[in-house]
Amino acid sequence: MSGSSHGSAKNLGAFRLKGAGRLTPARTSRFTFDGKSYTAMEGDTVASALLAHGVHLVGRSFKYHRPRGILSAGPEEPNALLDVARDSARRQPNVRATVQEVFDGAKISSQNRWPSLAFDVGSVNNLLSPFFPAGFYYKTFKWPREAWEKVYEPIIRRAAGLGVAPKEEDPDRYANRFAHCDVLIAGAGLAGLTAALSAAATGAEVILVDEQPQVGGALHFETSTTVDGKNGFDWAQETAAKLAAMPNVRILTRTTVFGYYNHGFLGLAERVSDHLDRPGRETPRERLWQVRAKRVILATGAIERHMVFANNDRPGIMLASAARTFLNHYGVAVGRNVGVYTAHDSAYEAAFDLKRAGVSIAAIVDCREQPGEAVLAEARALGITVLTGHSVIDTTGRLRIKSMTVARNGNMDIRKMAVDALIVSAGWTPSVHLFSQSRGKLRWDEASQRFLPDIYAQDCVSVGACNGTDETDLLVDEAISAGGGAASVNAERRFGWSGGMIGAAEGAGPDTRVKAFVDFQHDVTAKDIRLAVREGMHSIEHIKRFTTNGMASDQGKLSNMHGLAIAAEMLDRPIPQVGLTTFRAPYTPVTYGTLVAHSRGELFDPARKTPMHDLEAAEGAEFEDVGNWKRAWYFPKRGEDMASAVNRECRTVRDVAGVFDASTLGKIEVVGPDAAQFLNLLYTNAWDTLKPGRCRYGIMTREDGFVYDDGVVGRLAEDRFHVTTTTGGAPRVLHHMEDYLQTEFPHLKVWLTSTTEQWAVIAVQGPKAREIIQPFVEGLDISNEAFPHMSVAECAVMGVPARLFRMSFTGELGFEVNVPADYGPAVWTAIWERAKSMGACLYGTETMHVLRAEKGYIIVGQDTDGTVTPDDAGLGWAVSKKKTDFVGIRGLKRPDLVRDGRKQLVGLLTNRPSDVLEEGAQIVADPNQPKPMTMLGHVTSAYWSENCGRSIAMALVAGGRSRIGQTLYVPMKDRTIAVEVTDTVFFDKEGGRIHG
Amino acid sequence: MRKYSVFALAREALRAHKGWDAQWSSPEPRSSYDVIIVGGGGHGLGAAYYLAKEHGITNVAVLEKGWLGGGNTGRNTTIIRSNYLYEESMDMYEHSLKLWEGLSQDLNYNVMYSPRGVMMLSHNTHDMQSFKRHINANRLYGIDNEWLTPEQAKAYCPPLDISKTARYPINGAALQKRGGTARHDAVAWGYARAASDRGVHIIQNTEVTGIRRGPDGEVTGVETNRGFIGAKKIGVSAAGHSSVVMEMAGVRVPLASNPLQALVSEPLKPIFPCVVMSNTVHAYISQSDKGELVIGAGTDQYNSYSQTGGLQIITHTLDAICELFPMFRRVKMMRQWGGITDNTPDRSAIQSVTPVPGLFVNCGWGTGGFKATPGSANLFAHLIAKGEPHKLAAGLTLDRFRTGRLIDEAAAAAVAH
Amino acid sequence: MAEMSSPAAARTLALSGVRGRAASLAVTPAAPAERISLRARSEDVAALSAALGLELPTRPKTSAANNGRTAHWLGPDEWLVIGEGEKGSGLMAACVASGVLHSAVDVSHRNTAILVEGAGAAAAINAGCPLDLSLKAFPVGACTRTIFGKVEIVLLRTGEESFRVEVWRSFSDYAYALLAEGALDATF
Amino acid sequence: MLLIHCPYCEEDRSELEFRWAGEAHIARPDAIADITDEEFAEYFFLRNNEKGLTYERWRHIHGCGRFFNAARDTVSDRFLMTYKAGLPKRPVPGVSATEKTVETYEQTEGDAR
Ligand SMILES: Cc1cc2nc3c(=O)[nH]c(=O)nc-3n(C[C@H](O)[C@H](O)[C@H](O)COP(=O)(O)OP(=O)(O)OC[C@H]3O[C@@H](n4cnc5c(N)ncnc54)[C@H](O)[C@@H]3O)c2cc1C
Ligand SMILES: NC(=O)c1ccc[n+]([C@@H]2O[C@H](COP(=O)([O-])OP(=O)(O)OC[C@H]3O[C@@H](n4cnc5c(N)ncnc54)[C@H](O)[C@@H]3O)[C@@H](O)[C@H]2O)c1
Ligand SMILES: Cc1cc2nc3c(=O)[nH]c(=O)nc-3n(C[C@H](O)[C@H](O)[C@H](O)COP(=O)(O)O)c2cc1C
Ligand SMILES: [Zn+2]
Repeated sequence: MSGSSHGSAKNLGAFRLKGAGRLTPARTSRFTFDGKSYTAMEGDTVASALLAHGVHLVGRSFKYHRPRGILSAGPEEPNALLDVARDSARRQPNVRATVQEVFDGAKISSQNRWPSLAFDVGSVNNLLSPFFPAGFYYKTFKWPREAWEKVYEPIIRRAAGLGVAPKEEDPDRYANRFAHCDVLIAGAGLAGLTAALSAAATGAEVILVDEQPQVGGALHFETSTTVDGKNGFDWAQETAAKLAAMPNVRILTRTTVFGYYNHGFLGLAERVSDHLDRPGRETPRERLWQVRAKRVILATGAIERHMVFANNDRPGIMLASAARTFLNHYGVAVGRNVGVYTAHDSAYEAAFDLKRAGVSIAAIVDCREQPGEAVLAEARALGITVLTGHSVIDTTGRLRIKSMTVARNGNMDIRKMAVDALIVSAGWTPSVHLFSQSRGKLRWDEASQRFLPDIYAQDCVSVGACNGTDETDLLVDEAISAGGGAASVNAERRFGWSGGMIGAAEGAGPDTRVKAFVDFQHDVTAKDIRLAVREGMHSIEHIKRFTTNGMASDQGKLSNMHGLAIAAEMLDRPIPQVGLTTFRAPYTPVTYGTLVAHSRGELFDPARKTPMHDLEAAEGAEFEDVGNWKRAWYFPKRGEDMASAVNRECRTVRDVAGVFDASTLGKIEVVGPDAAQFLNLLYTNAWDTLKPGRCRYGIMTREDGFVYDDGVVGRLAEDRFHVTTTTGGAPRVLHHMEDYLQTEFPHLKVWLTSTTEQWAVIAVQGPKAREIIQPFVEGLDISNEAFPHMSVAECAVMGVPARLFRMSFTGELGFEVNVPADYGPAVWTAIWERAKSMGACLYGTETMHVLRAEKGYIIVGQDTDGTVTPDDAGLGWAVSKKKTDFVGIRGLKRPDLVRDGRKQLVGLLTNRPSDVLEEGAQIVADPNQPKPMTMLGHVTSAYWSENCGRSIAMALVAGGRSRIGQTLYVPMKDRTIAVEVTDTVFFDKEGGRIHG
Repeated sequence: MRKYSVFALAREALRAHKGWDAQWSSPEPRSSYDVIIVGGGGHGLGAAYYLAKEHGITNVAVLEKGWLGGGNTGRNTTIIRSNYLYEESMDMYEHSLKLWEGLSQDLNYNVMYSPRGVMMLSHNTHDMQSFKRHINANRLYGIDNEWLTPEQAKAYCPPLDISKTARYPINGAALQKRGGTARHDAVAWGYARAASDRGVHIIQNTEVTGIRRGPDGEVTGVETNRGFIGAKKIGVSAAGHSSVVMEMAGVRVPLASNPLQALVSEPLKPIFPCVVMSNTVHAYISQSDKGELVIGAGTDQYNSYSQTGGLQIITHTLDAICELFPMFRRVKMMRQWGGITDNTPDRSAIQSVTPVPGLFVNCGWGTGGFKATPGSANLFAHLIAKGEPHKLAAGLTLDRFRTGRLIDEAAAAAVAH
Repeated sequence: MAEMSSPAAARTLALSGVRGRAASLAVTPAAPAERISLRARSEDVAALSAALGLELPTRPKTSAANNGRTAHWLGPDEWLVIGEGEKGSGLMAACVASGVLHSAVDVSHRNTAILVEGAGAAAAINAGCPLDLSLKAFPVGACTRTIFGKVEIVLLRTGEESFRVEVWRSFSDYAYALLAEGALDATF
Repeated sequence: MLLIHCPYCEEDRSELEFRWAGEAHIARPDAIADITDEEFAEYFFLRNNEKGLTYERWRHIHGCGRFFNAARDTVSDRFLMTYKAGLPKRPVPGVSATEKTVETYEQTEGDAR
């Protein structure tokens, strides 16, 4: 921190008490809030720092724009949501002031107000609130029909929302770590630390997690708890140090267990550097931990609830434990004259601490008739007025509480007491979020009015406050036994705790118009919940969704129990019958970036590149994405656009030759004595008749008979096949083959190995193809006679072991040179240099597409779509009529697959040769029919064919082959194109060139 | 039933909203009904409403095992569009979209149908071919769907990253302007209220546990956790549980139940004006009226009836969202959840008579049936009332799995939501 | 398929050009090697072992090494056998010589390897790999096919703080970049 | 994210390494070419989709590559056992195969009892 430079002029805040708290003034930092500059101490949260300077008003509520202050000192905070920025790109909306630690230079602003926090125009909503009860929007804004979209909705949208999303790309880094442990302990309060000591003693691998910067949990504020004779908080730090020194323990602070998923899997979000003044450039901002734990100990503590009464939301009203934390940990007094309103003993202790620190206590108003004896006695001893059987029924103060109105329960006598802060406690709600997420079942404990863990669904145990264990000695015993080992911990607390209430307090009872807030962030009041019930919302899930209670960013940590109790009272049903809403991850909101972690930019999705990629890029290739692969699309020369480059490439391949990178094609080596038999079963063709040294085009269907993949299969030896697949199909085809091999045909002696990446594949196509490759090929006669079309051989190319295929996807004389991938670049370079000198070109996938379309060769996935049979695609010849079995044999015979009028692949020629159809255009017989039109099919491939001197297209057309010669129509947006149906071969119909 | 209007609201404002009555009544079940609908989601409630409204059949009960709308109706990302490919789908979804356009008025309940436009991103040649196939088919069918250049897409949705350096750059988009979102809960409640008003019994917390059949195999009623309830006809509209309920009558339907997850961010001021979906990177996103970014994730790979799923599904989706919208990386996930979708082999729904007389099924809406709610409900009511399908739903029958005449939107590379 | 003695074509390695970070944790491309994917039934393992000169491991997650050859158990009938040296060490030929039924496929160029060495090596790999890499669960010599971020790898522990990551070549840029990020994070 | 015991690797491994592969013990008909349309539809399309105990296949695709069988409760997502491919369907000790609904999700998701 840089603070010392501020020297003695440091103003640490008028409410910072000397001698109180654990922060030291040695290091300070500066931050601004709504443009005004403040000094904070090291360890301050934004909340404690603001309170030190007497700032309570920090935000505006969601719906009514009511002024709001800081309610809590922890992650349950519903009100104090701020915008925190390091710089313009590192800006974060909706940050809880009670969690964010101050860093030097932080620029912090309030949200959801205009023009300013103190004067917010939106607060007229508060006056209009009678018109905006829960669910009001369902009942209105329906007329006129268009007005919802044009008028009402935009207004509602502008009013809603809290923070403003960042506008720039986030420059920060995030990290991920998978981890395993024997025991994961969530929460490092007294219970979690004790359990950790015990578990660590067994030698187990332990991960102890706490979302606060320091361990200790409630010991942050509990001054009256001593452990092993020490102040509880000090004991906690010493214990943590002891644990950290053990090799089998990992302590993660500032780390939230946000989700407890199946099978011992937990998601943790660690805030690594948001608290640092100047994090290193490479330090991640947050780290995701994905932990698989054999056992989980939940020690997540309990969360204090507020009291539900009229105007209980003014700035200056806060939870008693929060006031205690601000005082005992941060050394900040939340006011000078503080009122206390409680239904639980613990708030008394807050009053004692404040009083001892010199803060005056206006009164402790306790709605119970009989508080705990011990706290009463202490209050008396300290001279604090206690009003039992009384309630606070209202408050005043516009931007900060000024007074509380106190009444004897059931009595109209009221008195107004001036206060500048009011601390409240309705008791404690065990934090059973993670337990519930793990699918454990809760039970309702009538005596203590709380839900507690009952039946566990995973190997997990709850200890401490989250398990409803109030007595310190019981808690320690429970934690030690949960840890499974031994530990010696002696904890004592001066005051026993009792009490608590849920639901609306006195004065906010049924039949009132007052705003007694249940859910602060969403402005849900007790009367909203009652209204929901009156409107027939009898399920707690309906009440939640109708009122939005518990749906704000704090997910009802404070409000759910109150809402439930108010509903139960209205419904006149016991609480467990009304039930709880479902706890869902995350426990507190988690940054997307953290969940994404490394998976951004180049790590978002692997970009697969062929061995020749860089060489192609150097030749000016444009690339296209095909699945994960980057494929060379076309090779424009200077000044060429795509069309002219493709036209040139198309011409050159047919006139001279072209060189093409076919490495991405999937390759599977099928080896074993039963290889041919296996392929017989997996492809529609017959393979036993294929001789070694020859190849054949094969079609694969699944059981349903639709074309699944295709490719050329070469037989290298009796027991060895080199199978190729489509680029995108490679992984699924291998998986599909393995499935049949392992589960249906396990008796076959054959094995499958992916060799896609073993081979760099250089296709050389065109009349000069042989001449080009001839000098590089060793030990093989590649003359037409010795090595005819559809041959394969193992040989050497430039001294490298190679597999040479004579095959063609262009209709030209063609070879595919397969060399081990590392040699691809060298062989490519040599072949290309020679090809270039002979007038050949490099070509990409676009030219490949045009050339194959000129020949009527299909592309699976473009000319077929998963509803096309081999026959539909004009490939009926490839379906063996002799075989008695292959995958797809039965599916192909189903009624709809053999009916007349199926869509069949045909060629289309536009009447005007220069018209190129749009791929995906629809075809009709009568272009003048009214909509909805009857469509016959669609254009699957369409190109300008430089070699044909006109456009060509393929299409799937109902009854297509019987329509050859007919004129059909392609109605486009602006005009209709007449087309003639043809067969699918447009170039070299006799097919002579391929044998050249 | 009290009419909802701004005047009624104003009147109630003056008396603390004491005058609103229950939106639907919750009667004790009768001993028997003309029609029992199993499943109180949007489809089931809507079917009951249209049975009463359009077919005059009011002796109807909707049996819901939990709370109305607690199934997928209450947990979906609310994307509405009709730009599907096959005629069977276009018929259904366009019928539905037309009903959406007047639904708030028809039900006297603001379902907040918001035609903010649904934009599907195209990332490669294959996407482009597929989207243009849709666009052309839609146009000739009378359904709006248009092609946008990347610049036009960016103008429609400013947060979009259209840079060429993106891992999967955008080469265009298909936009259906009439597509959009609606308030999911309001759909269930609005139908329930309107149906209840016409005499339909809405019965919650009542789980159908068996289907009883007469001597000729015809249905006679249902067993429930509250006893037997007689019925002349039964319409099953139980989404993720359809196969479980159909099994009670011995009818097997080709369905797989899978968890599908979604998540919302913390509420933000308006930043995202439309719905964006991308099939290539697997993501879809919109912003609700309340301000959360509503993001749909993928399905878990296995069959399950637990409405939870793996964290990896969520992270995978967010990878894609942050790649498309890098500025959202600092936004926070507020809640994640799952629903159980019932998926057919061809990813199209089933609305059909069954081999059991009197038993009708509406299922298989999978990951995309919210948008179909009014249309499907409307045509399912027709099927139940008339005993045979309406012509707009005639293709959705069960026998297609025998004949092979599938409606394979997935195979045609459409986006499923 | 052993390679010929002096091919006219030069090799271009995947990951050529990348260099490990100069830190306590090094992530470096490994030297080329000969690799085969070997498949065989259990009754033929002994003969193949003899031919290869090492004991093909038959327990899951184990490897065996001898004479510069390492056999990785990948599945009940599957091994990845790696022979050191760019020119190959005759793995294919050795298998043929066994005379028993098997499938050996040369994958020398399909895979490439990245070495991760130094303090925090396991943590770096755990940036993307869900395995338990504690020495107890994954001792020296342990190997398995697994997942690393969005790609598949074969992972071998070569020492207490060193691993060999085998990955298909077109995924190696991704694997390398993620390892580098993991290595960076492992130092925090 | 599930934790799945691979019977070949003899170890629990993360779901990330596995691919689900549909219902188990559906044998491809021997004379598949001769079955009826109904039988084909049954074989190819109809699945039990059990709520409760289900038998399913998984493949340890990023591990040993093997397909194997598992018995899992589709409500709790708990695995009851896994066993190698080719072995016959086995009853799960203590769980009746006819008992469809083991527990409903409403009961498993944190609701009060
Ligand atoms: C995360 C997610 C996102 C989605 N996103 C979209 C989207 O963006 N757009 C879109 O169009 N669709 C989407 N969907 C799909 C859509 O939600 C569903 O297709 C649609 O809501 C189904 O409606 P329904 O009324 O048929 O089913 P549901 O609303 O599920 O209703 C079925 C009802 O049946 C009840 N039931 C079941 N068994 C019984 C029984 N035995 N007795 C009594 N009652 C029973 C259930 O409790 C349930 O309430 C999404 C789904 C999910 C899960
Ligand atoms: N019985 C009660 O109702 C009650 C109420 C309040 C405090 N107390 C006191 O609380 C103490 C009980 O100790 P305890 O250890 O059970 O509770 P605790 O409140 O002291 O500790 C819980 C710890 O868990 C952490 N935590 C909670 N959820 C988390 C999550 N999802 N991820 C990471 N960390 C998380 C919190 O930051 C906190 O440090 C005793 O000192 C007792 O006097 C009891
Ligand atoms: C479109 C939509 C928007 C939602 N917005 C919120 C929200 O703002 N806050 C919230 O807590 N939950 C929100 N949810 C999630 C619900 O709280 C709940 O998780 C979901 O309906 C599933 O129910 P369950 O979690 O009770 O099983 C939203 C759900 C949907 C479908
Ligand atoms: Zn395995």
